[in-house]
Amino acid sequence: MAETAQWTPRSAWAGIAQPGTFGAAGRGGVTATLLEGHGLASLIAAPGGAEALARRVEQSLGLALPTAPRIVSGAGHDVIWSGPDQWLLRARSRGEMPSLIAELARYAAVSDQSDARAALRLSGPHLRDALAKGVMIDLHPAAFAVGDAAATSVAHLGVQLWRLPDAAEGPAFEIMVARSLAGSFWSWFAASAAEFGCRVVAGRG
Amino acid sequence: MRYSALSLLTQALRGHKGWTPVWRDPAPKAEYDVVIIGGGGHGLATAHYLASRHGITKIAVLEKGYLGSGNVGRNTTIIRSNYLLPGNTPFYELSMKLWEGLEQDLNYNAMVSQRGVLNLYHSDAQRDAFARRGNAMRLAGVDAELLDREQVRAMAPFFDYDNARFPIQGGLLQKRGGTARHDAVAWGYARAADSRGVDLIQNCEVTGFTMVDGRAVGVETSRGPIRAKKIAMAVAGNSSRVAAMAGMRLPIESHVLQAFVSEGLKPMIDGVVTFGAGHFYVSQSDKGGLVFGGDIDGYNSYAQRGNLPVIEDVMESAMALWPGLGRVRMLRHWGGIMDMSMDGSPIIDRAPVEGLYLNAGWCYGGFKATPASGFCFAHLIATGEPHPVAAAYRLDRFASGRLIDEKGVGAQPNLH
Amino acid sequence: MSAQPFRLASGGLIDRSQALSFRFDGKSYGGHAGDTLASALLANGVRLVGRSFKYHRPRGILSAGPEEPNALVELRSGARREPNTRATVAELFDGLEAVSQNRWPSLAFDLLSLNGLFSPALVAGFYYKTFMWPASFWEKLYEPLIRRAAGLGRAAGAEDPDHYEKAFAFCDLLVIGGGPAGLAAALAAGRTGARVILCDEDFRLGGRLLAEKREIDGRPVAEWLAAALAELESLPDVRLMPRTTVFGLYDHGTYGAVERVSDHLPQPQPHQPRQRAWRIQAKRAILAAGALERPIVFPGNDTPGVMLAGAARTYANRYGVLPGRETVLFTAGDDGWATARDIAAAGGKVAAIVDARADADPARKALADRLGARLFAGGVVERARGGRQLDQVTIRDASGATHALACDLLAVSNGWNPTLHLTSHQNGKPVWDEEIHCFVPGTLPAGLAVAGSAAGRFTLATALEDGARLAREALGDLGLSVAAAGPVPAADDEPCGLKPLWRVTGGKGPVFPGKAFVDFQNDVTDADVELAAREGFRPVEHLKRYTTLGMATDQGKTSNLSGLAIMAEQTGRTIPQAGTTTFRPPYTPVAIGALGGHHRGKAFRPVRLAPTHGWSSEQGAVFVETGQWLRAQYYPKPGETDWLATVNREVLAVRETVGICDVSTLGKIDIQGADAAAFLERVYINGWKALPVGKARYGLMLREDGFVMDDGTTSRLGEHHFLMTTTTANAGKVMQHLEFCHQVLWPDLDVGMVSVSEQWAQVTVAGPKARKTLRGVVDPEHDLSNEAFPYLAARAVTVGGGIPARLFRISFSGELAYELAVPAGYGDAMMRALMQAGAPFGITPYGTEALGVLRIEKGHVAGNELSGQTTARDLGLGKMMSSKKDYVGRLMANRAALNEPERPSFVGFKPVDRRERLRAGAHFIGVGKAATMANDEGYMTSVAHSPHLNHWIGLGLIRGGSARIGEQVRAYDPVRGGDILVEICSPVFLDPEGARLHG
Amino acid sequence: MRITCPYCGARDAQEFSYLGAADPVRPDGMAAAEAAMADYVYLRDNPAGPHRELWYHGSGCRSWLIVTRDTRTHAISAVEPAKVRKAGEAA
Repeated sequence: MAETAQWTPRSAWAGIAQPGTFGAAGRGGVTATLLEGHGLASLIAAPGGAEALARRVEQSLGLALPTAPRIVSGAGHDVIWSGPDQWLLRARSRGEMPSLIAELARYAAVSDQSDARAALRLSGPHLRDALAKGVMIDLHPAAFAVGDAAATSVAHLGVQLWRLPDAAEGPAFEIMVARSLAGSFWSWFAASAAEFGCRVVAGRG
Repeated sequence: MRYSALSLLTQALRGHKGWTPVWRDPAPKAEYDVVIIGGGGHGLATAHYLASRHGITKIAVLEKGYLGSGNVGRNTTIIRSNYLLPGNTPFYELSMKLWEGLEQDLNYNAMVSQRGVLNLYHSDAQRDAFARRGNAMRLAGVDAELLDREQVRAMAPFFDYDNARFPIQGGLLQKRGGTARHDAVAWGYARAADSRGVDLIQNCEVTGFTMVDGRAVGVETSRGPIRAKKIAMAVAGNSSRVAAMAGMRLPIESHVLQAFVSEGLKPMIDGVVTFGAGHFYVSQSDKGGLVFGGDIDGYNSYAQRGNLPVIEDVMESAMALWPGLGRVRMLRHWGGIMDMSMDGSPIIDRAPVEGLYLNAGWCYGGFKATPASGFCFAHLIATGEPHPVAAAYRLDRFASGRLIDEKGVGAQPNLH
Repeated sequence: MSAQPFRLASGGLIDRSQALSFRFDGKSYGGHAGDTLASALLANGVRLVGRSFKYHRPRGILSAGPEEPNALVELRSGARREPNTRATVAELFDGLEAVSQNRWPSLAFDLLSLNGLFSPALVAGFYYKTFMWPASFWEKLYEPLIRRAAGLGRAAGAEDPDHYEKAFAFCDLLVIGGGPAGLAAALAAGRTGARVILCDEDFRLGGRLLAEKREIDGRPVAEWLAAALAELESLPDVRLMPRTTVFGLYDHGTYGAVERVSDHLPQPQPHQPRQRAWRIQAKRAILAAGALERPIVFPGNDTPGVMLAGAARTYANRYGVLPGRETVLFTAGDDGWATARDIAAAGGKVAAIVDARADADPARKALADRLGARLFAGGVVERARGGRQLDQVTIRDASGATHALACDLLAVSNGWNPTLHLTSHQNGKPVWDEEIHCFVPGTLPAGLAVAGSAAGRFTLATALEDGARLAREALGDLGLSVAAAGPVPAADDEPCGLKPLWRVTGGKGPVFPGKAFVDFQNDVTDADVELAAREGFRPVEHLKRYTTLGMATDQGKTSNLSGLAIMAEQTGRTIPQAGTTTFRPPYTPVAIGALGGHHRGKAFRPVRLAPTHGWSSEQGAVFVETGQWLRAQYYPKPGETDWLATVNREVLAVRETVGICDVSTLGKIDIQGADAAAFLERVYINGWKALPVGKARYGLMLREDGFVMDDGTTSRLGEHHFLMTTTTANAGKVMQHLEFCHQVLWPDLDVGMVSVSEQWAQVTVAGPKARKTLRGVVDPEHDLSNEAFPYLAARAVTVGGGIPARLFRISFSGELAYELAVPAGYGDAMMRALMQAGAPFGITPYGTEALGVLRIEKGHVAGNELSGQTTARDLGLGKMMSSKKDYVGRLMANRAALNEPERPSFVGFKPVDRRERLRAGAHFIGVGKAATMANDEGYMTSVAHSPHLNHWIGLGLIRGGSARIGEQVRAYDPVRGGDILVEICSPVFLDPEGARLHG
Repeated sequence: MRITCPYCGARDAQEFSYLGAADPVRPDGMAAAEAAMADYVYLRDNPAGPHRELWYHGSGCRSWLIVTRDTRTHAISAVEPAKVRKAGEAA
């Protein structure tokens, strides 16, 4: 008989990134917040079913499904365009994922992806300089507005990223990477951010 | 005139004033026994073997640019016969044997240099695949040795053995593999063919075929029509374009393959080495430049140039294999157009159009094949029968299923 | 450190307050911040800097820029040694060490210069005509000698200790070159608020403005330049990138550039790369790269002390160095005169001005008089002498009389070639401009405009005007306002008359006529070009390839046009008839490390780690690279030193009690939709419509050409919901294939698919005690009995008190086995729970090696058999091919040639002598038959040592296949020295009835 | 090379995988002939000029796209989703 107490989830960043600082001392050019505890699901609308799904999401979560590469955020949820008739739904609390999935499964092919990604919030005055060392798309404010999202590749691995409203310390983005690749992503990120000095903090949604 | 150390010294004393043109510059005649379209390595070799082995000398080689302006002058000069499949191995081994006697046959030093070709392996599965290939080579009478990691380290101590993402476990070595001076191969064949009376006609572009009763009896060219009893195509890179003039579609796509050379360096590496965990191969020329390359860019192209993703992929692989190259500079890069066939192997066959013969689909392996390609194509043209070692290179094998797919990637040319 | 005897007392853009010390060939010298190695050497009176490639001729400093063919050194030492570094662009830093190259034993006394004695025989292409006899001597004797002489500098060999990185940038306008045209462009565009990147290869922006004594907007250029740079720096969307060479133009406005972040420092600062490779995506670009001065071909023109005239005044004006005390100017145009003027202004003596133009312009005569120089109008320099240092030139005047003049600098000017390299990177051919006697850009690549000297508009005024105008046009094209672009900077036009002189002939030498060099570094002389013409190597590409003209590290920047001109003259054609000079990328050589960036060593490619990786590491697993993944290969226990002993133990544990093995790496694809089953029918060869919900089935898919693509089990989780598993290796490929089938082939099917590989940690629990072990992990409300959860059942369960999980009763090992999947975050916990639950049974973790043994014992195909060269029938799976439906690969798989009985097919093998080891890759030869290709019957695909049978077993493909069971053949493995007898047998070595599956 | 994905915008071609000619149509169904299938699988026009070809935006939105690109210059004149085209044809 298994003891429930044993079943502690392991962070996607465990053994890879921990709070602290690295790189050039005293610069604080980049801040990385290790995100934990989100729920995540992929949604694929059936042919002709996107409108019904959008209505349902609007009703349940108060969010308008974006029809272009954007993120639409509410108090507890975000929806992120991820392909034609495809979205990611993120919930601040993963506890509600089973019921959300069950509810939306009538309108779309829904797959739980809560454990499939490692996620970071990134901010800081030199964030764009650090990201430019691998991100192959234009993140200039004029080209990538607050709320814009993209699936792209960085240092030979796939990521999804989107722009948050600027933070006090500078521009801010969130970025998600496949869980199995978190270590390689971090290796690239740490090398890229080191010259600006990086602070790593643990965070929740 | 005959080339030798003596003729060189004699000329040196005369200020080299007595050298004569390496080949004539004839005007096209109205008719030939054989017209060869394409004055690259394969076309020129075909002319040489038709003339020297089959006594057919009423031949014109038609070249739209200058002789050797295609892939024979754009490749990374590697020669080898380390093939797996029975459709390939004897053919490439014949080529290797012809390379070994080339200078004497042509009275031209093409600097055939058998300093070895080493394919590295990085996993047990790759080792077993190389053993399978090495054993197939041995069965076909080709030399092959399977080396372990320490044997490779002894040959190339500067590779990354201790910090590699895909550690080197060993390699498959063909000692008789190596390199040849690519331009000299074209020039040597051209000079030899010319000396037997073959007309080498430059700046002569074929614009169409003259057809009579469904049979090809001549070509239209930028220098006028030329009639021919037999017409042979050796225009790899452009095979589909020329075939289209005769109403044929081929199992071929044209792709760009890039190549690179570094600045000249004192000798560092003797033979040819291929990295097994990425797309990269390297050798060092007699002038000291590292000559290297990687994968094709991967999309149809006739542009003879590539793009940065593949360039960077090659450099990443270079650094992964050989981290001492960081401060070595890439001097030049360029591209050639490959006839990428649907199974990765070539075609030497009669075309479905009567009177037309086809030599195509060499992928990125055409240079090493030059002597045997010319030899077997000449045999086919002269005798009407395929040469036994090239008998598998039939055009109908795609429909019939007798494919020669060394890599096992199927009908996707950019993966071969 | 000695004094700097040629350093001017004042002037120049060096920082005289910063004294730097450096060493060249072991000797210490001094210089200043702002110097290049070349300017510092000249300041110290060092003229002999290198040796040429073939004849080992003494060489000095020809230029002051990237075109330098002669002054190449090995910079730095040890693992940081950089061969073939151009002293003219190497920025001086304190402690810099450089040594000369391609000489032995020393630069001044080079024994290899004896090559020069044989030079009458060592003409272009000599090697093609000799070394042919005897045949075997080429590799053994001749070639080793040639290779010993090969190359210039020595590469470090050792691992480069510095790191590199890549970066990506985007802009409205990329300006290439920070001279007058580039600055005018950047200012005009920057002021409008456009996003501008300005790159310059130099460490200081300004281009020729740094070397010329001119005025812009009525101010000295230095003042104007400082103001312009200050303004550009104040503009937020303008990025100034000095030390950055745009080396290549690629498709659709992508520019490759390399930034030398740290090359001006002894070593990079902490966390800084040595260099950074940029991929710049520009909507528009302006090439304002200036021009390169052309030398003249005449005997002795390679003597150290012969220098391009523009370079000579660069050294004087920018670096405060007098390039010679006694100067002769040899010019074919007006521009050279500026050098005479500036050298004189710097205090140098101008002994003579040889202007090859016959017309005697009185203004020139007056200037010569003012400078105190003898003027030879219509004269030429027919010979330069001096060996290691120029000491005399022979001038032939207009009347044919010769005059020997002592001098230590011969400044040569023959006009300028536009630096149009980037315009030819996309096959653009430059065109000859008869007015200005140079090639100018031809058809331009989309989005690129050319300004100033790079376009052949050589004067300062036109450069400024061009830059500003083209920037406005570019922004206009983009629909951006140019209202704020500001005024165009103004300057006076300078004279730029020119009558080019390609070479000087007719001089009389003492014994041999002196060599006249076209390509300095590769030692190509005018006689070599003549020889090429004589032998018929007349097309420009033949000329280059035959003589090696233009193939050296400078890629013909100073030589291509002279060579072409001589060929034109030899063949009675004009220069454009003789050919064009085109340039392949890169513009200047680029360090391989820079383009490799971060991706070397362990970071060469990303590594994927299973959710159980941390746990496996704790268990002491040995890991193996399988594609992108790092997987546990086996788990040695303390004391186990032989991997085979470990694997045998792991296999036996599975056969006897229970083992667990991570299979999270398998591809997992969620397929949903009303047509999901119909979709699977088309991608798999077997049937899916009838698969009940809650059950799994083995599936095999083909490529459209009929060969096997992949296999795996797919489970029906709901009426319209399937979960497909793929092999680890093919997960990405299969996903792409399914999307192709859906989006391209059958877009009308209602089906959607998404990878869930990352979501689930999955583990195989295999062995007679598998059910009992699982019973301790799966929540008790789930009935795991054989009846309730039979073979091939596939269902959602929960573990750990409600954690959602999936359980599949499938077996790769032939044992009672399950695969349990939990959300990846629980993967670690799952392994610990299973180990605890299985502890009473001696549960054993096993790795990919044991996994392989278990499947080989059962005759299951895997990666080695799915080689892409095998069909379903080859693998004994032909019966799965449905005849009732269409599916990918059906028609091609049915081609007659793929169904001939001679095709090797799948069977098992065991050694006749059971002590023998089998090897995958061995070929099969009939007993008593010769080991030839004709007798090759197939090969061994997979082998394993079966601890159960206590001998090696193998799987393979052999002609005749299962019809030959019981027959013996040779397993021939010459590359490993193997040649043993094996017996053909069933591929199923264990439990052929499958009884163990049911526990 | 840059491909403007109709969904994601302009991206480096490195984000895409190439398959080949877009025009050959798979002979579907049980009635299809072997010879027609062999043509579909193996024969190509391989033109020097405009070429309609299939690219997969694997690092982005996972859409299959039909790109019209000149094989002599690499200039791209059109990019459209493969799925929309097919749906339109069927209608």
